[in-house]
Order: sequence, then structure tokens, then C-alpha cells
Amino acid sequence: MIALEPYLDLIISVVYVVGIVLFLSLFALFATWLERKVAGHIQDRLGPMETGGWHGWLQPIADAIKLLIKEDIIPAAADKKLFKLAPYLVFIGSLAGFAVLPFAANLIGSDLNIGVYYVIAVTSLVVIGILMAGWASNNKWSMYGAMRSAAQMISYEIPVALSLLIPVMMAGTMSMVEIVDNQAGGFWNWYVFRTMPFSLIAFVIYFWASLAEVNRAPFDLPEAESELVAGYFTEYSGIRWAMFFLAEYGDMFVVSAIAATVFLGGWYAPFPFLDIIPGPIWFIGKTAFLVFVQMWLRWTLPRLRVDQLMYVCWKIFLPFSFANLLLVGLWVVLKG
Amino acid sequence: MNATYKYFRDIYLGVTTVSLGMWITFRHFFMPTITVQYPREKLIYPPRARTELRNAIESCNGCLQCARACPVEIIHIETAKAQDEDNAGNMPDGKPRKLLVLTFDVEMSKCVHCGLCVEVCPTESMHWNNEHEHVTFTREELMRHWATYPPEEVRRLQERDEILKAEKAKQAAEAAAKKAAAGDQPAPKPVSKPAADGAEKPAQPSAAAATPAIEKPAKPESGDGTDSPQKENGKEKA
Amino acid sequence: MTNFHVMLAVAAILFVLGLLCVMTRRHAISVLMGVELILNSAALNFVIFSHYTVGNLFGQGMAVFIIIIAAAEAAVALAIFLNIYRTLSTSEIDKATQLKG
Amino acid sequence: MILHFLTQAVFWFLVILTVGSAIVVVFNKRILHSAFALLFTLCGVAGLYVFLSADFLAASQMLVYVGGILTLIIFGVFLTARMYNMSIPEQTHQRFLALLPVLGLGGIIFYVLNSAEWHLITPMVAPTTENLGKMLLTTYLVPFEVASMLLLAALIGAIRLARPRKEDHDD
Repeated sequence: MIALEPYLDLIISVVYVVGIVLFLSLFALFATWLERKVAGHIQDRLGPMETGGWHGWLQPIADAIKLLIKEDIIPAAADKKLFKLAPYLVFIGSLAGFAVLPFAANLIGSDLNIGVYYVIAVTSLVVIGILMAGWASNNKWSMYGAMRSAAQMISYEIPVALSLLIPVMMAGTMSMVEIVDNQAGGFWNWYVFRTMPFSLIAFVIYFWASLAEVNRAPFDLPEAESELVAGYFTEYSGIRWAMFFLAEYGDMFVVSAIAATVFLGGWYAPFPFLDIIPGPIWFIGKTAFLVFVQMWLRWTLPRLRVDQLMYVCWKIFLPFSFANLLLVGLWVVLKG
Repeated sequence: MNATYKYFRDIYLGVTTVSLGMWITFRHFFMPTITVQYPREKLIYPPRARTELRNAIESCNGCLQCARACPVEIIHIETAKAQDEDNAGNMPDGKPRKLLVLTFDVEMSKCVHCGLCVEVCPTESMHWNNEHEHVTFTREELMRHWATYPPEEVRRLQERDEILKAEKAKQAAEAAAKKAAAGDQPAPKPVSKPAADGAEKPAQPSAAAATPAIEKPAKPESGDGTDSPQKENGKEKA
Repeated sequence: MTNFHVMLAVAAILFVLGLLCVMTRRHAISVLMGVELILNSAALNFVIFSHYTVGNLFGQGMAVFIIIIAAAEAAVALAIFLNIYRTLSTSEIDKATQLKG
Repeated sequence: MILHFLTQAVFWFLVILTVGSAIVVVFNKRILHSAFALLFTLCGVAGLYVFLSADFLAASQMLVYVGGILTLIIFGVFLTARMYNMSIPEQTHQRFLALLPVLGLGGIIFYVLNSAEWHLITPMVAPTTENLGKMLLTTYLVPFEVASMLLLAALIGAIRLARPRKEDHDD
């Protein structure tokens, strides 16, 4: 029998990575189902009801099977190497964010001391992947979608980063676990409710800007189906399309999870006596709630125009974020 | 107003309108859905909904009005005069049936759902049946047959009808000949006269003999039409 | 051969390749990419030496400044290239021989 | 042991990724392939930063180079090329002439690298972000502020340069 102890860390890491990928897939499946249900009920419909008995719960699995056995089409005039590479890049950029999400105090891929900064950094990969996909498809819609997406994501990265700096400043650390630990003991300790109203504004700005980061409505210009067919993944099908899809839902989870972590107290319960419920449930619950709000917004608001999108970013979010940052900085300094 | 005011007002409006919109969609989230799970539950359509045509053959008097009204000419009807031997029975309003409806075929595949046949039907036998699933596996099935006579019966009745018709024509010819022999031969003239003058002078006072001559060819044609006003009255009563 | 040497070699190779890129390629943006390679190799060298020989953060501070300068340089350079392309309809830097726009 | 082996494997993977993609950057005829290969070079350098325990720098490299500069470069390619065919091709010039000084310089560097006696210390592995921030805002405050001024100037200058001139609009 081989002594396992030297390899224990390695085994745990591998198991964690596999678990995260599985979790991402399951979450994507669940989220597609939820999205349809939310859309249906908001529009006084029912959503999928047939596949698998109770409220069509097998529908996402049927879709997944369809995607997996679908023909993988590469356009003849596409730039084949880049076309094949792009989905992986986008997927990696999305999956890398999961490494620092603290599901619980001990359930975290790696508690980097630059956790928040790391997440902002790895999302850059998604931008490049999308540009690559748009270019390699050799399709005008893909190209438009990619250009829009890149412009939008780069612009909105600034308000996102500035809003995330506020809890970072209050906690004095960028490590996810320490940020969450600073919010222990009841919802009045959550960063979203401390230093009212600054952190609340920061939370709202973060949430809206993150919608633009993950190309969700009302900022879904890159894949606006009524104008651009499907934006940068117009030409993709089958498993490669599924990669983009997974990445998109993974991104949704990551941005919501970061909001839950840095603003909403991560794995802590809103009331201390509820801490008997395990942390991951609270964490995933808060994240799922934010994902639900994203869907709710999607079926509430129409799509913005490009100029409106840029106006909102540069003329509203950015000045408010800066003012917020200065005031919270002052608050942190005065408080000592 | 000035730009600063507008800027902050826009932000305020943005926040409030988004909140309002989210509140509205949130309420709709909990409203009962209007979806009908189709194959299991079906909607009852309003009475005038143009769904699928159906002819209640037992109340059809074979008047051909629907066939004439149809703009795409997809209703094909063949009738035969009812005889005593047929025991044709009564119409739903109690009057004896005068015509046997031998075939009543509708090509539903061509139907434009204009509803004119339903409008004109004097007996209300042509109606919308409140179902919309005319889906069939073959195109032939879209040809709807509502008459219940088997083909050989149809052929027999048609032949009988022709014989009867021929006899009747013979009788009519004889009667006409008798009449012509009996009278002082003014008959052909008034027949042609009103036909020529009718366009110019519609009201001819001295055409006492002419009116039957005009009405005679019209009579057999609208022989069943005579009871149509009654039927229409009955329809209005119903 | 330690990691130290390997990394120094990587930095040197990056520098050499960047130089080659700047010297041989014609498209203005390719040249810019060569410059980025050179800047990267310099920053890498700073960090390597500060990590392995000095043990302080000076090299990392320099690398931060290099990244800042690279960002500024890329922005200005691309603005200039855009202007060149607009006036001369070419993106080859050899063709941009006059200062008058 | 196996962890050490894995670390070395990742290290060599990063080295090969960096150098290999840098070669693609320099020698690929399609300029966009060069630009996307630069992505891997930059990521590889960021990975090497992690091996040098410069975690903040690695993240900055990803954020600024990949998210900012590389995107700018790709946009630059799109905006300064007539995109009639997919492979915006590009010619090189003086290839062999350029090899001469380059190889000479490379030879010198490698000679020095091999022959020099390096006084190495045992590297410390510790989080750098806090110390780096303190250093930038105390010892190097003036350069830091100058750098921020430089960025501001570059920002304004780039906007001024890239904007279409008034006369262009009037035409």
C-alpha cells in the first residue's frame, strides 16, 4: 500500500478542481432551467413543463445531451486555429474565478492574499477569448458582437474594480476569507450595510456593472439576438457552443458569488443563531439569489443602446465610484 | 433645465423606474399563469370562433346554399328527392324531409375559414364544432364526408331520381302541350315579351299571363327554397 | 542550471525576440508588440534579480512602473498609428516618412 | 517530492509557453496570430512572476497587459487594416541583416549569463502586496505620482490624437 500522506494535498486539489467543474456544470444546468422558469412566470407563462414530470426538471439535461451529440461545425472560411482555441480561453477565464470563491471557511480553492484582484485579473482572459471567437468566425455579426463585448467589458471593469475596492479598504485585505471573516455576526455587520449609504451604492454599482461584465440584459448588446443573431458565438455549435454557454453561466455565478462574498457576508448567516446551517448553503443561497435577481432584471428591462451603455458607465458609474472611494477612504482613515 | 439638474434627475428617474419595473415583474411572478397545458386541457372557444367546420347531417335539408356561398368551392353536395318509400323522416323542426342528402363532402384542406357557409345555412346544420385539431395522417382524410349513404345506395337513389325527373319532365311537357292546345296560343308571346322588355319596364301591368311563365322555371329550382323562409323564422326563434 | 538561470535565459530570449520583431516587421502594431516583448523581458529581469539576489521589493516596484509606462505607451502609440492610417492609408511604419499630417 | 516535480513541470511548461509563443509573435506572418500569441507570452510571464513570488505583479500583468494593452493592440489591428481577407498578412524586411546584431547581442547576453558569478540568496516567499503598496506610497511616492501624471497625460494625449479632427468632419 502506497503511503498517501505526501500526496494528500495533491489529491485534495484534484478532487476540488473536479468538484468545481462538476458544480459549474450542474449550476449551469440548474440556471438554464431557472432562467426559463423565471422568464415564464414573469410573463404569466409556465416555462418548460413536459420533460421529466415535475415542472420539466429534465429539460436542461435533455438540452445538454442534444448539445453533446450535435454536429460540431467549423465554417469553411473561419480561422480554424483561433476558432477552436477561443471557447477554451473563455471557459478558462470563467473557471479560474472559481479558484478563490470561498464556499466556506475551509472550502476554498486557494485563499490568495490578492483574491479580489485575482478575479478581476483573470476575467481579462474572457475579453481576449471573445475577441478571438468574434474574429475567427469570419462573420460580421460575430465581429460586431466581439467588438461590443470587448468595449463593454473593458469599460465596465473600472466601476467593478472601484466598487470592489470599497470593501477591500474597509477590511484592509484582499483575501476573500479574511473579508468574509470581517463580516461575521449578523447581517448588520455585512459590508453592504456598514458605512451606509456608501457601501450600498458601491454594491448597487458593482451589481449593475457586473451585469455588463457578464453580458447579461439589459447590457446584453454583444449577443443581442434581435440585432446580431447571437453575437460572438453565432458560428459556434455543439460542444464548443456549450463551452461558451458554461462560461457565461459560470461568469454569472462568479460575479454573484463575489458580490455575496465581499458585500453580503459570504458563508455567514444573517442572524448568528442561524449559523447552525452550514456555510456553503448560505453562500450558494446568497449567490443563487443574486443570480435570480440577474434573471429578474433580464426579463424586466429592455436592452440599452451602445451610447446609453457607455453613458451609464463613464458618466454615472465612474464618478459615483470615485466619489464613493474617496468618502469611504476618508471614513476608514478617520475611524483609524 | 440646466445640465446638472438633468443629470441628477436622469439618475433619479433611472433608479425609480427600474425599481417600479422590477416591482411590476415581481408581482407578475406570483400571478396565476394563463398557460393551458394543451393536450391535457383544452380551451373552450367562444361560440363564433372559426375552428373546424362540421355539418350535422340529420338537420341538413340539402338546400345547397352553403355550396353556393363558398368562395373556394370546396363543398360538394348531391341530393335526391325523398319518396314515400324512403321513410325519410322529419326534419328537426317537425316538417317532413323533402330531400335526401346523398353526399356532403368538404375539402377541409382548402377551407379558408371564412364562415360564409355557416352564415347562410338555413337550418344551422353547418356549424363550427369548437375543435381545431384537423390534423390527419393523409391528405385524403382531410376530405370530410358527412353523408351516411353507402355508395351503391347513392347510385340507386340517383338513378331513381333521374327516372323520376325524366317522368316529371315528360309530364310537364305533356301538360304544356295540353295547355298550348287548350289555349289560344298567346303563351309564347308573353314569355318572350317580358324577357325583352323587362329591362326597360320592370313593372308591366298587363302581364297577367306572363308572371306564371316567368315563375314556372324558377319554381322547381327554389322548390326547397320555399320552406327556407320558414326555416329562417325557426332559426330566429331558436 | 537553476530556475534562476532559466528565467534569466527566458528574459534574454524575450528581449532578443522583441528586438528582432522591432527590426524586421513592417506593420506598426507588430513593432509595438516587439516593444512590449522587450518591456516584459526588462520587467522580468528586474523581478528575477530582486527576488534571487537582493531580496527586497525594489525590482517589483520597477516592474510596476514598467507596466504603467507600457500602458501609457501603448495608448499613445495606437493613437498615433490610427492617425497615420487615417492620413496615409497605410499601417507600415516605413511609409510614414513625413511629419506633416 | 511529487509536488516538487509538479512545480517544476509547471515551471517548464510556463517557460516553453512563453518562449514558444514569443517566437510565434515574431515570426508569424498573420498579424492577428501574432497578437493572440502575445497573449500566451504575457500569461507565461505572469506565471513566471508567480514563481518569483510576485503575486500582485502577476495579477497586474494579467489585468493591465492582457485586459488592457493586448486588447488595445487587437483593436488597433482591426482599426488599421482593411479586413478584406482574414489573414491580414504582413511582410518582413531585412530579416537576415537584422539577425546579425540580434544574434550578436543574444550571444553576449548568454555569455554573460553563463560566465558571471551570481551572488544568490535564498529567496523569501511572502505576500508582497502590502509591502509593495507601502513602498510605492513612501519611498517611491514621487515616481508613483509622476507615473500617474504620465498616465493622465497619455490618456488625454491619446484621446486628442485619436479623435477625428474638425476639418475631417467638415469635408
